[in-house]
Amino acid sequence: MNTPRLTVATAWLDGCSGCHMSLLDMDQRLIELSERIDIVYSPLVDAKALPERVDVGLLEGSISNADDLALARRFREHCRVLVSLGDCAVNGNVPAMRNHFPLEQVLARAYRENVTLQPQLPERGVPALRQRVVPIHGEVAVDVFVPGCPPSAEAIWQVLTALLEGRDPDPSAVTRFGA
Amino acid sequence: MPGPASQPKVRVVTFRVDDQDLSAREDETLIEVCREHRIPIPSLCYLEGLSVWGGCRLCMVEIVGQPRLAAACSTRVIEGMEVRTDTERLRRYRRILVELLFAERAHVCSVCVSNGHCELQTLAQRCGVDHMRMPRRPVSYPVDSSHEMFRLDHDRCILCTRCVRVCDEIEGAHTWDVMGRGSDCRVITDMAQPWAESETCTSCGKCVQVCPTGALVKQGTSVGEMVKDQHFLPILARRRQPR
Amino acid sequence: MHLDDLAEQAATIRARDAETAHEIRVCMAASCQSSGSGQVLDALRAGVEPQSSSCRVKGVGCMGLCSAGPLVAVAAPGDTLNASRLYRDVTPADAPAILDNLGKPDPIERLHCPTDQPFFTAQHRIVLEHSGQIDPDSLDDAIAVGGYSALVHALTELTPGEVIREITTSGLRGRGGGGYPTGLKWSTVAKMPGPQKYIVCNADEGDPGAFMDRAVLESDPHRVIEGMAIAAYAVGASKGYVYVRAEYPLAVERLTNAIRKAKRAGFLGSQIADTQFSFEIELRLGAGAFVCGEETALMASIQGLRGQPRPRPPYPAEAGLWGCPTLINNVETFANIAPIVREGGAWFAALGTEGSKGTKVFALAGTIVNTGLIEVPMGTRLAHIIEVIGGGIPGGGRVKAVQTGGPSGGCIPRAHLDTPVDYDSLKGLGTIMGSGGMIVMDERSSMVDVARYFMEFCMTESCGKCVPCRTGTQQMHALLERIAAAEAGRAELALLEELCEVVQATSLCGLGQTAPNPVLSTLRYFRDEYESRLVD
Amino acid sequence: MSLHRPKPALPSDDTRWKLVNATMRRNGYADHALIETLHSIQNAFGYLDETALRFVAAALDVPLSKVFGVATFYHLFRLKPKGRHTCVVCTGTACYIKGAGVLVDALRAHHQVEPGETTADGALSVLTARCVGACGLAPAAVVDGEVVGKLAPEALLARLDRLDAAPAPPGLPASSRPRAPA
Repeated sequence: MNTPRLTVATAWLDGCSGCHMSLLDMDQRLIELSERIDIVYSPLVDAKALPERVDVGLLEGSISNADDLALARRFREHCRVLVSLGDCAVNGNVPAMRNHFPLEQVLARAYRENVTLQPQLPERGVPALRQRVVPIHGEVAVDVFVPGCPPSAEAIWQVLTALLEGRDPDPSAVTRFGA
Repeated sequence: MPGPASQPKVRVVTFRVDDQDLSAREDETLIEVCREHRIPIPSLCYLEGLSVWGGCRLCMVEIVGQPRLAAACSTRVIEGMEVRTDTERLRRYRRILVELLFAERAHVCSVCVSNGHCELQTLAQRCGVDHMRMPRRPVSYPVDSSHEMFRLDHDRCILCTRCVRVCDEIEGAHTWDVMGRGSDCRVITDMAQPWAESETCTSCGKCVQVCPTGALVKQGTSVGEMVKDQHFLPILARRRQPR
Repeated sequence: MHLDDLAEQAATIRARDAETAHEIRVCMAASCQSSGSGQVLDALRAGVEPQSSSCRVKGVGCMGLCSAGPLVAVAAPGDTLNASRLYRDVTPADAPAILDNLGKPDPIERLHCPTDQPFFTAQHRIVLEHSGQIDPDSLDDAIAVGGYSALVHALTELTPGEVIREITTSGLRGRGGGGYPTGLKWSTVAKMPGPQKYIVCNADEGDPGAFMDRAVLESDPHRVIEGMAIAAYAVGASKGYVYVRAEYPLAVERLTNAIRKAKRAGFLGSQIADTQFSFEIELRLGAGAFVCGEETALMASIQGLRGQPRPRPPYPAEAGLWGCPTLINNVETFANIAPIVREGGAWFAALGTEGSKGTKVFALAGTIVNTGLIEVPMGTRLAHIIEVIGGGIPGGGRVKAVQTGGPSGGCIPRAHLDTPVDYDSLKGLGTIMGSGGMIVMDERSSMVDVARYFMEFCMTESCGKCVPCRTGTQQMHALLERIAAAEAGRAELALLEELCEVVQATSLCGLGQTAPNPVLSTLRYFRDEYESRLVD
Repeated sequence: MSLHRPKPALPSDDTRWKLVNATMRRNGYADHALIETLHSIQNAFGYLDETALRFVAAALDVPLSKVFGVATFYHLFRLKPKGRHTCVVCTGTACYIKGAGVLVDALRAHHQVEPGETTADGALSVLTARCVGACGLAPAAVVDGEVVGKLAPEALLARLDRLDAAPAPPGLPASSRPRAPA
């Protein structure tokens, strides 16, 4: 079947990169996929600039800091289809567990109470944490949700092949919260 | 298997469920009949062998000609009734009810010992809940790990009261009950003291087995290891019926 | 006892009362008491000879115009409220002047509150017919105005079936909010097999801004007892409970007193009026749970449990208290029974509208001149109630909306004030009659804020049993907070509307099923107030 | 088989327990007397402590968790002692429309106390009520049992300041002292 190639961009925001590992866990299907998609921007490839137009954007992780938000907005702007990949992206998952505590308390716990050497709050070179962690759709519109921690390679495969074939992806049979 | 005709007075009625013609005794509820005929009706509070609670509202069905929805767990079959269990409207409502439950407490499946064996998680998948539109209620509860064998995590509790009912109706201890009101409700042992200090708990573990989520679990289980076994319940319920 | 004996007893009391020329009635209902009517009563009593033959000072129940309290009426014994000389905002210092004025042709100008104004003349009082006229703590006072004559009449001259027929003929519908036909409810309970059946009077008036039932219990408790006893006779019950809010200590006190006196006089207890009929009433106090106004929750509470509703059916008529057939009506419904039995169902049915017979008591509150309690025939136009009886908005402002039905009801906008008040018209406007609270709001009130207020109420009063009510009200409240604070977007408004639909359709009991009503009704009539606050 | 149900001894020789016991006796020590009994304890002692709840559970033969569940379901029941003075702000609709929220805010700001709580020095408990039935006097509050109406926040605060100087009233305010049926 002669389907057009898709350009794909991926990024992880506040996540553990497990969803990206899952993407790489496709075994021989990865070769098949590489013949049909071009990864144009991703932590997995060298390209470091998000092209003007991308067919599919895969976002892992939740939005927890200023950089996450900026990147999510850029993905929304440049990607035709935006996919929320994994539990952190669709419901906040582990990163959002800090929402039960005030941000100041979270920072103090991480950088003062549990630190023996030079306890201090990081100020330079790191993006500012936002008060609350939100899933991707808490800030930008999302087209496809893929729950799972991580979503299985099969789930990601199904989503990508559906998009390649112009169908609406529905991975609900093969993945779920927690997966 | 029905015994010798011990209930001769009960009539048998016929009715339709999703275009299937069915018959049942008139004292049976819709959910009993549907489960018997493998017509899926979601529910989190209903459990065969325990009294009907009617709290989760997931088993709501449409009855043709009746303006209000009916909860299948607390609706008896009626001659000639026509029931729809899987309409677009019901699917939408169930999806929102599951979403509401997820938003009420910190249900984080990925780090839960019941991951993969949780009725709430399974239901979310079946109902098509693939993301959360509502913010989590910003309240968190302590975990009670005082009991030597079991653990209670309120953040996973959906207040279905299966533990309360099994403890009262089957074990007869009535260690569990619910305190407070509204979203502040919490299941408690005795006077809301640590479980290990309960004077009435027999440590029988029935509450753990009937709990649909990871709220009540065995100590020492790690993520995904907590598998529950409820086969004892209908057997015990029958044995304990007055004969 | 025969009806003639009771009539004779009443005549004797009236004759005895008539020996006194003047009766000074001081309102001792809760609202006037909180403005100091107790001290006024003491001051007046101090100024009168204890055994005076010319003047008797007594505490009475609610006269209706609460905003003008303390109210004092000077009348001849037996006079109705409207026939009396009424004084407003009375202080203990006014006592000498009032006593001095007795028998004089003109009232004291600075205190005078004319009873020929529409607030009094435009009402039609059945439930409140003796409220503000009789001493609620005096059984004699009740008997003098015909108290218990309907009960004795029913017991000695009517069969239970005939009583139910009169109630059915009257077209009376439940006054607690649902509007279920009372006669039908009674006949269902009557048909259930005995031996034990119960009567329950729902006096757990919980709608914020509603105080009709409290006023009835504080002003004329015997009328409620009589209604319950007639109901018990009609359906075959021998035991009754009054479930009353503990927040109404005065009502509890007067009801307790009235039950004791009725029992001593043989209107309660065994073999009432020398018949085979026996009936006992016990009081049960609520403890601060709005949901206990729902009948299955109320029954749970009477049984000493958490006040959580249970699925219906079975309805209380089939399986209520301790699994026995139980008849539950609210205070105002029971207060209508004696007049119906006395005057006949047809008399009652001649009042009101096609689908809503009789009168209804309303508690007028909010931004309105005459705050207080009124009783009007069903079908009275809202505008008439607000503008004429209520006296309109203070300072001549414009009505923006009228809230009826409390947290289960909705807001009626100005454009619909011409609507006749009856069960069906209000339903058509997206609100409900409810128990009778009527809150008037002027242009300054924000409708989003009103919706948020009621949602907060439902959220904190949700019992926690069913998911949609427990968690749905909480999410809806959070959304309303965000909309009110201008933080929410269009998607959140859509989610709010979707939640309204789900909570309404799937909640276990009336509290949850109606909790979205204030939102839905304000969205229906004041959508622009929501949309103007959206951020995207 | 009939099992003996022992009657627990009164928790102490405080005579108020006799009142509590009388309520239970009047109801034949039936489990449905639970709420009535809790009312009578609160009337006698001002609040429900653990000793009291355990006593009721034993005397009425109701499971402990059930007693605790009931005591925490109803908002009128208190599990902690009250302050020397109480101020109940009515948040019924009529009062709300006329500014009950401002009263609550003023108390919060001036006395550092949230509704439902007691100040750290135990002087003042602030509560809210769903309509005290004084809609004609909106916005209203009940201060130590006395209804005060048509309140501005300054007037309420001034009134509470005067309480501090005066001795605490005996027993409970009348508004929270429902009488048990005879």
